[in-house]
Amino acid sequence: MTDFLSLEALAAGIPDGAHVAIPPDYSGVAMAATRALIRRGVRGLKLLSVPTAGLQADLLIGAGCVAEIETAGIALGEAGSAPRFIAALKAGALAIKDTTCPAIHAALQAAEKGIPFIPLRGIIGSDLVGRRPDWRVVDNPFVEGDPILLLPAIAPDVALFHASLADRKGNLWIGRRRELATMAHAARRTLVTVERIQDEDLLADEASAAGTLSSLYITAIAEAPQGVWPLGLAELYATDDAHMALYAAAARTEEGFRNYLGEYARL
Amino acid sequence: MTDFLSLEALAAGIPDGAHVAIPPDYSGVAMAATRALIRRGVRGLKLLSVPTAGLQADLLIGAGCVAEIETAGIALGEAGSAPRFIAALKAGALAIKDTTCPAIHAALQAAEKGIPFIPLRGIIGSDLVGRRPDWRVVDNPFVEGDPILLLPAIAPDVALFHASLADRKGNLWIGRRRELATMAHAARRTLVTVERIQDEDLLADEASAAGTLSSLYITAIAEAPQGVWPLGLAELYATDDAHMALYAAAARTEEGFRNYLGEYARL
Amino acid sequence: MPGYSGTELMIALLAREVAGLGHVVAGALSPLPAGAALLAQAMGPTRATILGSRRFNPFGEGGRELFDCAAEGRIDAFFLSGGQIDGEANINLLAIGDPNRPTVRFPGSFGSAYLYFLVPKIVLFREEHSRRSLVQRVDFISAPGGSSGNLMRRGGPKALVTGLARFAFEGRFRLDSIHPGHSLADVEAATGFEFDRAATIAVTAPPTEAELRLIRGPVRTDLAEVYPRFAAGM
Amino acid sequence: MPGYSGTELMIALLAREVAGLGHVVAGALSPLPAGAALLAQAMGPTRATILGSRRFNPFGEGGRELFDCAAEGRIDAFFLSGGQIDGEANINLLAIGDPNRPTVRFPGSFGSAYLYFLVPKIVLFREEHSRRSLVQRVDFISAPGGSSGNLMRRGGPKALVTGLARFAFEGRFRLDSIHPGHSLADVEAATGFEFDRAATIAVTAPPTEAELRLIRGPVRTDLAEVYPRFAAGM
Repeated sequence: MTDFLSLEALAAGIPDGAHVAIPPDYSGVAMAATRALIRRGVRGLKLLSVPTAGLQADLLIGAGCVAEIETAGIALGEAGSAPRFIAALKAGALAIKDTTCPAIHAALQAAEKGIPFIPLRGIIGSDLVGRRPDWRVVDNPFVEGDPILLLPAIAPDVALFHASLADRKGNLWIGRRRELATMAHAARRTLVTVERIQDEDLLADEASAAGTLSSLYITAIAEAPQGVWPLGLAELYATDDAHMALYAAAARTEEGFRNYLGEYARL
Repeated sequence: MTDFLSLEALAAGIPDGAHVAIPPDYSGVAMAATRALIRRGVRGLKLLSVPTAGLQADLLIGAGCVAEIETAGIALGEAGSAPRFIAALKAGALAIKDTTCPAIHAALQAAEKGIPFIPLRGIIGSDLVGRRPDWRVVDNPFVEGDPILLLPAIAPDVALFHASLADRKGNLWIGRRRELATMAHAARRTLVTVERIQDEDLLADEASAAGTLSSLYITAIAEAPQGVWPLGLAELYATDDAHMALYAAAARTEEGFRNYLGEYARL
Repeated sequence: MPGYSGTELMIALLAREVAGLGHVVAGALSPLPAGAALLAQAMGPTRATILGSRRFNPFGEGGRELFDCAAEGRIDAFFLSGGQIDGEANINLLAIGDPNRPTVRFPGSFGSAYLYFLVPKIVLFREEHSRRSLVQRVDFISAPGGSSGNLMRRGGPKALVTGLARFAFEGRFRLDSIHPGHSLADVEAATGFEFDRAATIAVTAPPTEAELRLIRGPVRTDLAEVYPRFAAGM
Repeated sequence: MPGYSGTELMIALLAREVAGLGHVVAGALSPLPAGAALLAQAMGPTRATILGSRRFNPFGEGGRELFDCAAEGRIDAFFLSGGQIDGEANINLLAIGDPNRPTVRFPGSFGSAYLYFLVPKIVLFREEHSRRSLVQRVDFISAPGGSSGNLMRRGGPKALVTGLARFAFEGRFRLDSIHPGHSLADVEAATGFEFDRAATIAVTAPPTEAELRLIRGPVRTDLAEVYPRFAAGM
């Protein structure tokens, strides 16, 4: 059964040290919940970006909430690089597991299928491999002389994201953003914010069912209108480019970032 | 670019000996195209049921079109067992690769990801394993003393199925029947029949896009209203139970089956 | 004559096996399990998923999601039957004789070889309780009742319900209760494998009024979506 | 002054590299490739897929489908850049110095380590043509330009387009053409790696009227969906 919680109660569901999967900036980032996490002072998070990160990770890192991040890339879109991420990395204050997008997708699919590892083509010859002692290069057991990379499954403790719509049973409209389904399948618990909750069952007709993620996978939901701001949400609202530029400028310095947090983490 | 063809031209796109993936009875079986295949006298097909088969396979087998079938199960639903399949098997006239449902799904996912193999839990200890020299039991390279099954990827020559709706660009509405997407991704060519073709682009809005398979994966489409009859199609029409019973009775004997074909393969 | 049919008894007994569990799934070609899952859902907190149903189907990823869902530990119970079931709870859903040229061919192994390992509670069922169906040793193991120690296995057979009796399973079958109207001698005569006897072998409690009301009402109506002939014959 | 901007030149030249191909994809944080893919689509039979776009996005399986699609052989060309690109076409999208505590950190390797192997034609691009960006040897190989014989590799680098010149790649870079207004000496001075020279080094054909009309019209409009600031600045 899916719980319906306040934003603060939802954020309380992510303990210090949790391994948290987060979506890319175009796919429903739970920014309101992220600010709630910062307010409650969460510490030691291990972030997994699926497969890339942006403002959310930069804010959490700057606020001292993150011990480690696994990511294929991180930036603020057109607002440029992720300043608090880069500062923390240069300061040696953040552990990083560098990876490549399809490796994250494949490792989550492995968790989704309950298999301990999954092979993936390419990648061998990239210096990424030497930085990942958890990866293995083996010989394809079916063909002589065919080296291939094996990735261990990744099953995060929590998947955290935002969707436009839920129903009272806890089903979610995710549309084409099926990486959200993969995240939820792979994760032990899935915490979600939504723009709104409707009475009508999203699975009741096949048209909406096609873009619906079942409540079977949803641990808890909090209503958070505009919950992705200042990022944008698909058809509903665009990224607040002016705010992104404001953040990018403020976060260039530790002091500017602190001032930004003081002003905006209350939202 | 997706081609729009007649039913006969579509059927001509499946050469003798082709390895053809077909969906289960509840997921859009291209029955009109199957009758067209029988009319043109296709021979030597290797069928892959995804993951189970029914009337379509029984008809093709009875008509002498099939050399081999890979399947996790075959029956006519409530109409009982698949009589021509069983007769052919008992007569030694059909090669069979017995398998289990998740092995077919996983092997298609492997082809979809371009990986040569994929592990799967369970299954070891089933006598199925001894009947599949193409499967391998190996030790999980990540953990000592953890045997696991590896399945080679399956990339069929053709995926053949029916959908309710296409648009003029060749996009298909498949709704929740995402095994059709997996089949199309894994197969080299995808041939589809549809109830109807609409002018409006199915990818133009996110609501319909969520249940749409892109024309990128669709080789050719033929319009075939009621193209799943006597099976049913999701919301549109139910299985014709009376006809299924008629078939099951007729197909008990070779002669009854020949009479059935003479009457119905013309449709 | 009892006030219920054999079908109603099977549905009620199978539902009791999964009562109170979170997520119970009925597979393909499985009207009795579908009825049981729907009855459990009607009587408790259970979510019933019925393969082939549009209404009782939470899945949005197609056919593979059932199996992935089991692998993720999100399915608590599943039902399996067998053309043959033996005393080690091996089940044969495939064939008798050489599977390449069988004397008897069953529909197929379906997902049994996987789900038997991944779903914590597997309830075996076979309404026909005979030496033909309950055998010493199956001709073909579609899915094994047990596995050696080092093989990853999260679930397996916990019980067997037939038209005559109910057995628990812990490495061996143990006869727990016999359905009203049948005797231990009936069970012994009809069972092809050796089994233990519970210290006290109970008489199976027949379907209650509440169970029968639900079976004959909403369960039957809901079954008709996927199993119209079965529901009509109930 | 030429009648076109550096951005317009890059978009036109990158589009020519993929002209006539079936399916061309532009990745994340890649406005120039997005412009080029859209221009190729406007001028020929090409299908352009733009990561992050809703309109130019055929994918219904989420983020993984781009990579699966490449593995299936359904993507003909992709564009990659690098904070550093070296003479073996290795690219560094990650960092300079120890990646755990870098002196310079780029956004990340994204899908490069995969797509470089799986997409037949990879077009490298870097508008900044300098000894800082085009180096003897990258500090970190996000994705290698070449692979040893037995490694499954279906694609790789075919060309490099910069703000100064166009190189072909076949194990080594070969300077093919220099953009109008620049000299071989300019290219030599700004290139950190050794490269071959074509027998005849051409002057790059500047963007045509038709290309510029499309770039300034529909391409710019379509780019604004994903890259509003970039499009506004064109």
